[in-house]
Amino acid sequence: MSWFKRMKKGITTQSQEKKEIPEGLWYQCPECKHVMTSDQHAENDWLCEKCDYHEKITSLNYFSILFDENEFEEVASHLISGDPLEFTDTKAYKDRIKTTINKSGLKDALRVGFGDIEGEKAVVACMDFGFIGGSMGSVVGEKFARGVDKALAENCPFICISKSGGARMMEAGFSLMQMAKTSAKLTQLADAHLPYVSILTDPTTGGVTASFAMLGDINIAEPKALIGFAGPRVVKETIGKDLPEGFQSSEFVLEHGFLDYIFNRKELKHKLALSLKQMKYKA
Amino acid sequence: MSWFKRMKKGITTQSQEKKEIPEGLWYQCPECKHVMTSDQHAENDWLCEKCDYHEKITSLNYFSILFDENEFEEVASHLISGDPLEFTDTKAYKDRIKTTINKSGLKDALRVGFGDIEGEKAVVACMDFGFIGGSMGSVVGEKFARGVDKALAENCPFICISKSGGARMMEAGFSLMQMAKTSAKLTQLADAHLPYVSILTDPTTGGVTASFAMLGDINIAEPKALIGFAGPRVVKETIGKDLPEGFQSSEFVLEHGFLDYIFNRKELKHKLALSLKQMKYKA
Amino acid sequence: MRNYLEFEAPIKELNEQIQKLKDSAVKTGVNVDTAVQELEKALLEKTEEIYKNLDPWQKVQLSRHPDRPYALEYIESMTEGTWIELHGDRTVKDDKAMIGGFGLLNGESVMFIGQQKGANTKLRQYRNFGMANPEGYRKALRLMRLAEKFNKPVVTLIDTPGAFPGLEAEERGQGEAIARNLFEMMRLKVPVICIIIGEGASGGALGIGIGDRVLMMENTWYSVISPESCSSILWRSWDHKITAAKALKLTAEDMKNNGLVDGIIREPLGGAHADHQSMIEILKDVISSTIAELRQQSNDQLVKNRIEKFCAMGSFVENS
Amino acid sequence: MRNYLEFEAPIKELNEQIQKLKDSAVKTGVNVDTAVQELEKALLEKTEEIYKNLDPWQKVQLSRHPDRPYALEYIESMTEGTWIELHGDRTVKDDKAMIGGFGLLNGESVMFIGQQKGANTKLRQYRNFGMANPEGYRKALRLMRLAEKFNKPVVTLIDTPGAFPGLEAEERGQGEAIARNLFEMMRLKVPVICIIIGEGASGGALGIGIGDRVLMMENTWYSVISPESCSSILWRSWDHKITAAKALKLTAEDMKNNGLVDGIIREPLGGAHADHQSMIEILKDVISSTIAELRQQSNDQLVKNRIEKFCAMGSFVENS
Ligand SMILES: [Zn+2]
Ligand SMILES: [Zn+2]
Repeated sequence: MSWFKRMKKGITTQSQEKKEIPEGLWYQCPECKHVMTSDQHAENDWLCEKCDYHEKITSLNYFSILFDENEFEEVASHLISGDPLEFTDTKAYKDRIKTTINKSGLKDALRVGFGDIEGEKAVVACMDFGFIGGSMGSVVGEKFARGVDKALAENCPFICISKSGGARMMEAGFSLMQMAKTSAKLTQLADAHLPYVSILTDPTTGGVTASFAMLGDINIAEPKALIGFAGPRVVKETIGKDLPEGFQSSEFVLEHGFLDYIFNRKELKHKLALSLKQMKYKA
Repeated sequence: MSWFKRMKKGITTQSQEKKEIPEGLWYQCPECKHVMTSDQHAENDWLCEKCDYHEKITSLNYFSILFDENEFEEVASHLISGDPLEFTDTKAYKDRIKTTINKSGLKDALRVGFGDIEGEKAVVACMDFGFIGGSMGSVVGEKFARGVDKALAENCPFICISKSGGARMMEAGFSLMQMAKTSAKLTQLADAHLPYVSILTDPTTGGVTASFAMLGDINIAEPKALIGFAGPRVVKETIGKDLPEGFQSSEFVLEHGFLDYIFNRKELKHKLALSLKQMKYKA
Repeated sequence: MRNYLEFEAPIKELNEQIQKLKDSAVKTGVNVDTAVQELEKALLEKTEEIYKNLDPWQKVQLSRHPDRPYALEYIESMTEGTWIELHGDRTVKDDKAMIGGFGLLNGESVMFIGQQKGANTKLRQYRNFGMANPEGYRKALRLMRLAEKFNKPVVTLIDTPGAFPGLEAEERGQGEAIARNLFEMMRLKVPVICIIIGEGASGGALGIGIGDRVLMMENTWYSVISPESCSSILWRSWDHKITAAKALKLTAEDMKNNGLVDGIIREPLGGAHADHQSMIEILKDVISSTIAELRQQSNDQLVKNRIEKFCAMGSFVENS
Repeated sequence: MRNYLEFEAPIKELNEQIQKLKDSAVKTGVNVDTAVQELEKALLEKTEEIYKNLDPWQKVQLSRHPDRPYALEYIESMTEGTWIELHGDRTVKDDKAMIGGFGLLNGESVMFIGQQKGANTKLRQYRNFGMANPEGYRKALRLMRLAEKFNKPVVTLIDTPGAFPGLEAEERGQGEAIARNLFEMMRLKVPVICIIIGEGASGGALGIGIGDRVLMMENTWYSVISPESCSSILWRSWDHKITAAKALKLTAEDMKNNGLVDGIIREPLGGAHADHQSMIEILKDVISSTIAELRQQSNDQLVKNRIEKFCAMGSFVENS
């Protein structure tokens, strides 16, 4: 697991608040300001040991938490974004992709792994916010689709961990249709009576919320994640006043009936495994 | 239609407000106090000609409005209530039934007719409030069931006009299970792809609202009818303050998403026929 | 602290005497075993006497006994830590008066759904006294469909003084929510077992009460109205609740005799509230064996039989 | 009073000249027929010139033209008085921004669903500017299922600046409502035709946009975001909407070329707003013939093809 630990450190040090701390060695909780070593933090599943603050983590972090012995086979890892619209805003999309791949070490905003969770096969798709804000373009849709195909082929559950700012604008219509595509794939999974668990993490907004993230047989979330369709800034502008305390938090969304439960990351693996066991179809 | 006109007069003169008027000749609108002859009132489908107030009417009145040439075959007209629990409150249920049958000329709180509506076959079940407040006992359930069976046999739509205070308490558990029974019959109708239209009239409350009255492929209602599960008095006691204006009216229930449309009784036949035509299944 | 109903007074007295004796033995060191044994024998006899002769109103009182186990306790105990509560109706709210989720019963996954009353003042408020709003019924239906998708049996534990008659409940369609459940439960293609564990009041109970087997625990009631409300409506006074309780034929025995429920689940001597552990074990056995029995039929056959069973309910005269 | 967009100024001018000439002829009795004919010829040519060379931003403007027909007008006209609007989501509300109901199209029953904008200030408020809340999407789904039960085709008319981003919309699960529709429309076992008649903005449009045939009228747009919002997010200023409109490839032609919609419906010369009657007839013909075409396939085949069609959407590189 050591290689992944290195990954984690790389990410936790991106926070601006701890510039004075020797790079990569320390983690300061943005919530309660408690300081711990990055190793301790990683050992604690990237939770603050004092206040349980759930730090944003990467797909590889989640895989290390979920897959037995951190062993998994990556699915469709070779896909990268095209530039179907030859899109250019302040920068050409093509270049943006290239730069992001180089900087982040990620190929796109979704990674799909196949492995065992407490001894049972499962496909886990997991978004990376580090790739253009976890935005959904064609690659995210296609990897999701191939993940579902893998689950169908292996006759095993499919899990998706969402963490997304929404659409990949530079793919415009293509991005929009990934909402349709991922939902279409989920109908195939449903027809096969295979469980689909949607895990919502901070943040899950926009097109992802309006498609696969809300379509779980069960939808579960990390504490205090931002979950919504419209972003809070937009809603605030619409209603012309301040948003109520806790609006669009996991706890709020649970209260309003759209989540099955909120889990502490430390109990995720076991609770997920139990939920999957409970939903295993038997003819 | 003359015999039915006489029926109508018999009913309209039960109102206390027009004792000074020669019995059976005049109708005074309880809403706007407008006075018209009972014949005019009946010709106007028992609406006030001035303010469109929809007077409560009987199953035979509805049949005269709906069935072509007022021709219909009555279904299961011979059923009458038993007294399975040997129930006695201030009066024995057995006696109450006997008296009510004699006084009202009705056999129970539901009448079922089979005939043509604009040339198309249909079964219409219609409640009579005059029979123990349109309460649902075993006879209502069984007649409803046989009405559905008739529709299944004739491969035609089923319509139910509700007007009920709720359960027939003197049949206790039997009354409760009529909610289940009528709903069960509607699953059979649905499996046969036959339309079910629920027509809600003033008042529709209690067990009827919590079963067949709310299960229409379309639910439609007369204006300003009281429609609810709990009665307004009970709700008022629960919340400990006055109910908002128009609470539990047809218009309120439409706004809250439980009615497809509100119709004026004069347009009922044509609109219903059109709705039935629109929902006619074609393989 | 155990709570006692009025008619349980002799039991209370004996229990207290036993306790006193034991306390004094601790203080004085005097051996009281024989006396205690005699009192315990008397207690047993008294309890048998009282519980063999319960009238309908007493059973109504027992169904509401503050010490009686509620849905959550049954579910958590029977599933031995494998229950995961699932929340929300996916439309508007999570209703705390209606709980649900999968749990493993002897290793097999079962969808448990039930009305939940609160064990103390604060929890009673939180659970809205076991009176669900429309979103409770809709949550229940969502969970039943989830169970259906994965071919898991559904077990509902019914314990409610009624569906909540509030303003928002009416706004959000209490009637529609219950009606929809009756309709959809009728054709749910998995085994469905419904058990009255306390109060089975009217549409609020029936809203999760359509099953292949509907069972009542011994000291529960199930009817179209509570005896109190019935008294107030039919006798225009609250004073006839005992008469009403009798007239309504709302006990497990009456309901079974009238063909309106399928069976009765016996309670430990002195009632479920006097011995939670035994009651939980009895319930667990009943559920397990009933599921096994229902699994003998195909799901399609279950639905057909279920519909036919409810269609046969009623008592009327064919007047020729 | 007809409304004119900025780039329609030459058309406006010619129309006004023609009107003036006609008015003066009435006053003076002078014959102006030849002059009018010439002006009308000029008008035709000018209109053709303008409308053959519309840029994406102009099409966006046309899609929002205040004189453009809205869903209700199309439905009522096409069904010739046989449309009955059906209301309500059966849970919480009737959403005025989303309309639906059966109507007869050449005698055949069709379920029409659409976003409805208001024709004047008061109606725009009433219709919430065509921005549906979750209950709108849920009403739409309910009506689609009703159509499915009776094997009637579903036609959706899409015209929305987006799903409403309000507080209550979030509370009642705007995301879930749209997601549910995507999922359920995908496997709706009847022919489904979706037509962009004006604005097709993002998830709010897609929420009723999953069909066997997705068609766009000539002067409409369909994309993941409006050009204005895109400009504000990517360029951090509202000034690049014209550039954004172009970059987003949101016109009917672009969307068709990218395989994201199935066809384009031509509009009368000068746009739908200039000739409602012709537009309505064109639309009616397209819907009729498309239904007939789809009815050649079984409903199961339709669902299979529909799913496959959407699964094939995307453009990426297989990097070996
Ligand atoms: Zn902390
Ligand atoms: Zn009047």
